Amino acid sequence: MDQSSNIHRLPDPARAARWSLPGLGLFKGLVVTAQNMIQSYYRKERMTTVQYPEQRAPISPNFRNFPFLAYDGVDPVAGLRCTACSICEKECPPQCIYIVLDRDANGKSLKRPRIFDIDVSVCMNCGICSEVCPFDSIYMDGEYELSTDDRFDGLLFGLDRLAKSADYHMKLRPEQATEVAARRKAEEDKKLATQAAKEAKAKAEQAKKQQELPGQHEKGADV
Amino acid sequence: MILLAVSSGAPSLWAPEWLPRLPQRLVEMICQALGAPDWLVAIAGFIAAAATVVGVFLGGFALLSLIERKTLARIQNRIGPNRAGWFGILQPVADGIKMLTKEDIVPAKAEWLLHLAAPILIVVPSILALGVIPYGREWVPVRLELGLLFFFAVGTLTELAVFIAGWASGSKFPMLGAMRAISQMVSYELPLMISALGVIMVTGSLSLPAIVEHQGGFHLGFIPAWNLFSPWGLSAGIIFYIASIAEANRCPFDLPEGESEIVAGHMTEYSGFKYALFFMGEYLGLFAISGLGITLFLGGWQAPLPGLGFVPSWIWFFAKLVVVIMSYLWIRGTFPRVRIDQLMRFAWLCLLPMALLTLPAAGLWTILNRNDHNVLAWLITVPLLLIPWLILTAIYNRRLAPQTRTYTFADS
Amino acid sequence: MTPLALLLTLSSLLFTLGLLAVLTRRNAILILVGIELMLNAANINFIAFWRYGPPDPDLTGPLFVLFSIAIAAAEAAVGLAIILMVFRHTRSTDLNRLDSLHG
Amino acid sequence: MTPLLILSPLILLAALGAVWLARPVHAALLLALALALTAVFYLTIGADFIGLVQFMVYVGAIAVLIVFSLLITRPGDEAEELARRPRSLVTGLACTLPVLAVLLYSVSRSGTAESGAADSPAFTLEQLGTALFTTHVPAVMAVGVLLTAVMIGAALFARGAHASSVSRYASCVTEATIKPPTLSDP
Repeated sequence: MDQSSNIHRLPDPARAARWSLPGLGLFKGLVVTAQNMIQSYYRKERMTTVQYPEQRAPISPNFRNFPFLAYDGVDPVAGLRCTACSICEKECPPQCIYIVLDRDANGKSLKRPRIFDIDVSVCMNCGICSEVCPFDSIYMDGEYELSTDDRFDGLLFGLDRLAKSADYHMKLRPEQATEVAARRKAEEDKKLATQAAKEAKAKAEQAKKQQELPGQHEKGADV
Repeated sequence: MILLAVSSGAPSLWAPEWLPRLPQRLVEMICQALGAPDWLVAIAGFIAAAATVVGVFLGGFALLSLIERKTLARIQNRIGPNRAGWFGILQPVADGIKMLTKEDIVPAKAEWLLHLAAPILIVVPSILALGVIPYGREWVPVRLELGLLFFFAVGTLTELAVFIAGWASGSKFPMLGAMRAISQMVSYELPLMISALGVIMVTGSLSLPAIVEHQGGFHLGFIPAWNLFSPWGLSAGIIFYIASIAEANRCPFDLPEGESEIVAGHMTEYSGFKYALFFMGEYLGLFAISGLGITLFLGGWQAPLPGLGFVPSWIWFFAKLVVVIMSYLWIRGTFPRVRIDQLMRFAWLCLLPMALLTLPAAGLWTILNRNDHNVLAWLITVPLLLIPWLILTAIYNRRLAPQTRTYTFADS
Repeated sequence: MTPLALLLTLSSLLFTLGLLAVLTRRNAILILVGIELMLNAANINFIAFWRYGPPDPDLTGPLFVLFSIAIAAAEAAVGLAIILMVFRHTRSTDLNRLDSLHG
Repeated sequence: MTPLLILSPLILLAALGAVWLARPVHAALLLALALALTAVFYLTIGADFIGLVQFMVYVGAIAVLIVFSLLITRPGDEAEELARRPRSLVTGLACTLPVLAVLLYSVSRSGTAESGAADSPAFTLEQLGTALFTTHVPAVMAVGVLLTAVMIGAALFARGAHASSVSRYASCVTEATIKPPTLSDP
């Protein structure tokens, strides 16, 4: 019995139609369209279309197209947040991401990608890469004018096209970017604080050790 | 009601009235100056007259294809085509170039001869029908004594052409579209013709110029004596209008080519120039049927108010044509497509009886008016038409009203 | 050959063709086609005699053609309705299959 | 005479096609062509009204009806039709050729009796109407009754079929109706 109260009921059309003036509904419809037509000439807010190449509708913050890589600061190489951890590469359902870790001459990881390619002809805009990224690096872009006449290289985005500054992210999706920036700042502060605390502790210990065993300075600091 | 025969000005011989016939005169004069024999002069003049009509309506077709898109766009709060030329005025040209440069595809299972014949058979009757309509006092391309019969006779050819188009394509959607189109056209042709019969009864002639001339003058000095402004004429005019929308395959009766259901109906397998011919035939048919409606019920080229006789008569005709065509566009922008059973039921159970009723009404009207019982004519014909109409609508409201919705689970 | 003779020959040939269609076709609708041809041949005769025959001030020829056309329309409508009913029963318009009495 | 000489071979060819062609739709379309050409012929000799009525009724109504019922019914097997054609043609010609002979013989006797009315005036619509509603009123009424009866008859045919198909559909539906599952308490 209670369930029926959940249904939103319209006025009974059968009863409404039975004794109405014949043709009244048609007339009402005609009036509506006539209003549309006449008001479209002087009420600008009615028009939903824009003259596209000259005007552009602002894109919604929720609009999501192909991914981009965020970097801090001004240098897209040094500031890149990506650490080439390859989580997004593994999670990507259509496997459109290709990452090669950058290593120095000794083969030691530099924690940044040497190659980061996204084949946007394969990408399906699912946003999983953005969700799984632990380094706040990959986000969905808002750019949509991507048509090209080169369907191979023109659709394979490398680091040069993918890397976009954090400011761009802030402009594109302020809410998300602010939150991310705040979190990163907090983490940074925390890290700094921990480091400072650690350093202070280490210094204190060192001082203590120096008091006890002056000869073992090198060893204690190394731990 | 006293019919005050206010003459709408003596037949003026000044230039604008003759303007549409100027090409014909010019060609005839040139031919005579060149010393051509009389029969050749006549034929050349006739070709010039035909070319005038065809040219005017092809221009109208191009313009209408643009205006229709702009109007529908405005009704839907869009802007519409505005890129090609000033306010998109060159859009029809762009469309035409696009159509002409497209590949002409004939499906493998099609019968190429019939497939080719169908678009031609669609266009020819429309142009033939345009030839008998009186556009102005002096501008009647072909004066036929049996003009109305000729109009309907060539109009029936469209059905066969639609069938040929659907069958010769050798494909399912065209076939379905053709079956829908034929059943719709056959059903709506009946009320269309019967509602025109009343006009013939009152006028006493099948000649379209005679029908227009019979509607000259004004009631009470200012109400034009058009057939529409009489009880039977209003009834027949409304029926004619609805049936003509269906005959022209326009929304809300555009089932034969309902895009969301059967692609493009009988035109599905056509491309390029042949498709453009279908499109053209449809619009020319629209012009023809609205022109006939204007001739029969809206006084043809007669001026709407006394004292306006100085305006060339064909301008009145085309002004009325613009109004009628715009009303078609308005209706297209407003109403959703009807279902096939609603369409058929409406034609046979509502339009046809009402159209048949206009015949006795028109007969009584003629007889009573001839004997100067004008008030009696109104008193008899208005209830004769109004009461059955009210009964019909009451029945319809009961039978076609949407059912009260019941919920299987929620209501139990 | 006078126009009248030509027209009568034409209508004879048309009538024969219609008869041939009625006799050789098996599809009931095509038999109806043959019947229409025969009716048309008869109409041509009426018009021919009205036009080229002795004077006919009463317009009997055209009037008869008018009635004939009306009757042809009625006949076609009823004939096709019956054919459709038969088709609904037997799923075929082949008249050779209509030899059983139980529907 | 000239239009007659041009039109009569065309009419005959179209009629021959209507009789000869194996594909039913082609035959029906050629029938429409033959009837339309006959209408054109009527127009050329001054029987305008008859020509237009012929065009409207035959091409606009009867041909469309025939074509439409060809669409609804299943077309027969063309190969079978062609295979049995020689046999049926022999029988058909054996029956029709005597008829043709008799007809042509009577034409050859009567065709000479022409009254030389080379340009008999075309009738006006008024004459036709007057004749129709004075001397031929009984015939008009009979045709009216006939057409009404035909209309009602065709409607009854259609209605009967509709009712039966609806009842068949309804029986299908009732057989297949799924009872709503009862809502069980959790």
